Amino acid sequence: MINKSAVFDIDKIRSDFPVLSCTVYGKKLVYFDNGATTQKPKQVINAITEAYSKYYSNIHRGVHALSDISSEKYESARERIRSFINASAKEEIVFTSGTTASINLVAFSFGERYISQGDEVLISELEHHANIVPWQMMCERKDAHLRVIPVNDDGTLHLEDLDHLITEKTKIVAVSQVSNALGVIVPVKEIIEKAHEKNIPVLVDGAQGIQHGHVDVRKLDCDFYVFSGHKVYGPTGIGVLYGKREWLEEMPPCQGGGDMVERVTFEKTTYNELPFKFEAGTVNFVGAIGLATALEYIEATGMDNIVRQEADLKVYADERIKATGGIRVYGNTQNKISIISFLIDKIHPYDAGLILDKMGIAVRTGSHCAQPIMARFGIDGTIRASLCFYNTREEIDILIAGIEKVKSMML
Amino acid sequence: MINKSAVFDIDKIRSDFPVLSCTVYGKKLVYFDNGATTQKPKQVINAITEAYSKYYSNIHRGVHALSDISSEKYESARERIRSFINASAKEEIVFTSGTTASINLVAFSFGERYISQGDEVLISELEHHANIVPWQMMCERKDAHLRVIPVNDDGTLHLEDLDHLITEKTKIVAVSQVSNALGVIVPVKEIIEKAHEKNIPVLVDGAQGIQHGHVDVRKLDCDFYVFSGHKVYGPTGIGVLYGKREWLEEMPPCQGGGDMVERVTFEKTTYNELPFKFEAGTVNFVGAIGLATALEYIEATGMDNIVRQEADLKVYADERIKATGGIRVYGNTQNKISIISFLIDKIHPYDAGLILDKMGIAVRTGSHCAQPIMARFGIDGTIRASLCFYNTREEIDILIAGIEKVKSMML
Amino acid sequence: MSYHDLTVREVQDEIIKEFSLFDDWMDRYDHLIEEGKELPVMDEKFRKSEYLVEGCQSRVWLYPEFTDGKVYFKAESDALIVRGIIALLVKVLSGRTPDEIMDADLYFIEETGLRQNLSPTRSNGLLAMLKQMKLYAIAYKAKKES
Amino acid sequence: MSYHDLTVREVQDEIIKEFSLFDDWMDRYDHLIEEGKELPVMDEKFRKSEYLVEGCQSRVWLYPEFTDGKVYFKAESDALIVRGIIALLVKVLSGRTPDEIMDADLYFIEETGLRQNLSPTRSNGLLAMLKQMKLYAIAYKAKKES
Ligand SMILES: Cc1ncc(COP(=O)(O)O)c(C=O)c1O
Ligand SMILES: Cc1ncc(COP(=O)(O)O)c(C=O)c1O
Repeated sequence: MINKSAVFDIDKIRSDFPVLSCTVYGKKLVYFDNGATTQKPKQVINAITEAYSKYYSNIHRGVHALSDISSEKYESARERIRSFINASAKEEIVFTSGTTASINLVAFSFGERYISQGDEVLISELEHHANIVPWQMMCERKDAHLRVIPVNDDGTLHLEDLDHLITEKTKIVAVSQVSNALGVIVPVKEIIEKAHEKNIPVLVDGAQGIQHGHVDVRKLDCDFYVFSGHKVYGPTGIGVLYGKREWLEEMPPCQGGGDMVERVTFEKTTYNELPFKFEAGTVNFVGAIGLATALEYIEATGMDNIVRQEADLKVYADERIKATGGIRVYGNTQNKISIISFLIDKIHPYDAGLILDKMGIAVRTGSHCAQPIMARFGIDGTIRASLCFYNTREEIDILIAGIEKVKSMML
Repeated sequence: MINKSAVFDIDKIRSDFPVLSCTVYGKKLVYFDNGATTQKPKQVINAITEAYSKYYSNIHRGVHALSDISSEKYESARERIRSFINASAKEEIVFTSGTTASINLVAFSFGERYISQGDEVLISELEHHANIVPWQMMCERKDAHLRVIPVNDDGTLHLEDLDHLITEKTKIVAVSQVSNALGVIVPVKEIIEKAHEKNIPVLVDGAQGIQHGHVDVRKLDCDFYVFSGHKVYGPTGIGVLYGKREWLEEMPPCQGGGDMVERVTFEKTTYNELPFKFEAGTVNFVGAIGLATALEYIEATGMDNIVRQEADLKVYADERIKATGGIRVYGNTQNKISIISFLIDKIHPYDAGLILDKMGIAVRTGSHCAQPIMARFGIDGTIRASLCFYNTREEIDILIAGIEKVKSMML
Repeated sequence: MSYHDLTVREVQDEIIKEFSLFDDWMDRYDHLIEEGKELPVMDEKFRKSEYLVEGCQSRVWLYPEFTDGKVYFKAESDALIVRGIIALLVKVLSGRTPDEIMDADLYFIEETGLRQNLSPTRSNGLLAMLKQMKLYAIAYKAKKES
Repeated sequence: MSYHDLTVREVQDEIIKEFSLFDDWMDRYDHLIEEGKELPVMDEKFRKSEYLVEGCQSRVWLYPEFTDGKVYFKAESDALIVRGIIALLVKVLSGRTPDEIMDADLYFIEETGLRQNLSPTRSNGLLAMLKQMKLYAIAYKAKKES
């Protein structure tokens, strides 16, 4: 461990990510919008280029050499994902186009199989729209109800309500591992245990969790785990749905098309086995290969190193923010990742964002696709600086200087 | 035009596609599996690399410079697609993950809005599974019925039946522009006119059409047009749904998530305007940029040149195939693209494919995800050589030699 | 002198000249914030949802009046820099005839470097407001002629 | 001499030796086709859907018999090269005890270059057949022991 820490060379790491050396308006880019999407190491970019230049061909279909290579790379990518989250079997790893698609798949297919009139789906007040709207849509179709775990003033879930909220009618619970709007870590393990006591499955939205710590779906014992490639240093257009085999076997497919069928006649169509049942059409196999390369990069860097570096950044940012007057942080708990969501006095976050942008600092402002949690705090939005392991203390200093500049201009 | 033809330099074109200079088993690759997926010109690969290296950032969200650049590139990509198929407005261009996703979207959303018990959906006997199974799934949910336009012995549609098949109950017609299994061109314009006489909308599956000729959705007057990026020299994981605004406005969204909503509360969610209503979550914007670059490449090469070159290859291949004994071609009509689907005597297509593969020739064998049309001809599958503009007469000669070799070994 | 005495073109040239004094973005934003201060505060009664121009991040209200063949705009935003940009748009387009508004070529947006803020990819409501101004002009023109 | 007199290892070594004579793929396929010809044609009555091993492209049937503690396989395919590979698998694994089959390390697949044809990404039914053979062995072993 100590050895590994020694090899964490931030300059080398930063040089792996081409975009980090961009300049904007003649200033060095400070990229603090990692919650929206992360940059890609050149290893990932090269893997994509190589796929398109050296062996590109459709998978699972041809009898020819290139198709074999592509298929093998694709299935190895699946295996890499399996091992990264420690799933029991490759059949439990379904490739989708992203977290949103994964949740929609589960909401639809689980809904078709298990949800009837009057049933309930339980989510939390801090969910991203991707973990709200698909359930709303399904509940509307099935005449079921959405129930919501409320949030405390510090941004943590009010878990005391859980016993009342999980009822006879609850059929599934869906919660974020980490809030994208606040950075707060959700005690998913506890929620899963509570839900499992009543045999209710739990979907964990890992979009903001997978890149910030070790994930072991078997230890967690979650029933579904979903994440996006582009937020974990991989390409756009690829995502993952992990599901326990027992659920995936029972659920009907969500999309129809090539490769997900066994036999098609106009009278009757039978479906292929897992995971292909849920992968209709030509999947984004180059995306999957890119994602696997990103996970390799993380493993080579060392998740422990990443966690340590990000914890250090968080502590430093907290200190500096605290020492800066007039800042109100949302999600005021220690149990957070390196996301700081805040407002500066009465300054509109959009104004702040505009000025920070011109200083080369990329933050996100607004509701972060999580309007209900903003409404919970009575605000329209915040300024969100989301950091990750390739960021530095110096960049935090630049942000603080930026905040001072905003204050001097706007107040 | 004649000028343009003069600049069609096949060597230069081939050198744009890195995979075309691969060797397999020590032999020059002959890539005749373009129906499954096409190779990418280096312009497309470079555009992807550039996106990930120079300005990568999430779109539609940030207030910062990189997010602006990405958003602008993404929206320009949409405009490029609009102009390529001559749609009236950018709002009618929805990015999806591929043809399969596009058809599933329409089947679901159109189904939710317009299909009730006893209604009918009309497809044809030569459809790809992607244009069969989504309709079957929807019909099952809605208790509606699938009707099928039969196919003649030469692989053309038996259009005489159309008047009977389009009934009071028909709510939508969905047909391929070009059959992927046979290469036969479907008279979609005629079908659209017939359907429109009864005010029935038509979806055209352009997965095998977009790359082989000019497409003008306004001239065609189709209501929906769908295609995949990876079959038109673009990346994997990106596809297009064109829909007339009047339909898209009325149809409910298929997936819920970020960016497709206007306002989210737990009580009520309102949706964003077109096209965003149908683009839930982080879209594959790098894929969209890659696809736009592919369409630019086609325009620079000249669609007329492509059509001419492919017509020449088709004529030559037909001649050579005809002169080779014992070959039975499926889809025996002149109205075809440069796809040849055939069997050699009684030889199993898989055996033939294995031998051709070892000679460096990549063909696809099997049912081509179109089992019903194979069943129509009483076969399990065929050997399919699908050519495109970067292929050559010399490569056809190699295929013919390969077929002779297969015959000498297997008969 | 009121801005209404100048042509659309003259007002824009004035704005461009003022911006040309600043070569730093912070100064330009300072200037925009100042411009915003000159915009009269919109009466609460006009800040209703029917006058709200939907934009993801900052709220923008727009209220039109048609008097003596000219369109007058009141506008408001909860973000200060956005307010400054609005003030400029009002300066240029308020008190004009529908035809002047419809035909206005707003080159100052490009030349002051504000294009980015008015691009379709920025969801701040500004572009929607500009579109709305032109739509009102079209509507008033049709009304006048009928 | 019957192949059943040799060990799993000896049969495989034999096959590898034969294949080593060919350095060209076409000769190897020729050889496989010859091997296929030695496989007895499966009686129509066994070519039923319950003995069909699902594979996308070529059809493969497998019928097991358990006699005197040994598993005997009959197999068939409609594709000739696939038939040849099947013939080899039958040669190696038929007439063995369940334990021998379960423990068999089929290195000949790699060494003859046939791995590609038995890879999970080739949907020709061959891998499924191999799995099925091992499953039958496990089942018969359980049966014997119970
Ligand atoms: C006619 C047709 N429709 C649909 C599809 C499905 O396309 P994709 O797999 O890219 O979704 C294909 C591709 O195989 C096709 O040829
Ligand atoms: C917690 C959470 N869930 C879901 C999503 C949606 O992810 P994507 O847009 O990649 O589908 C995000 C990303 O914004 C997120 O942060």
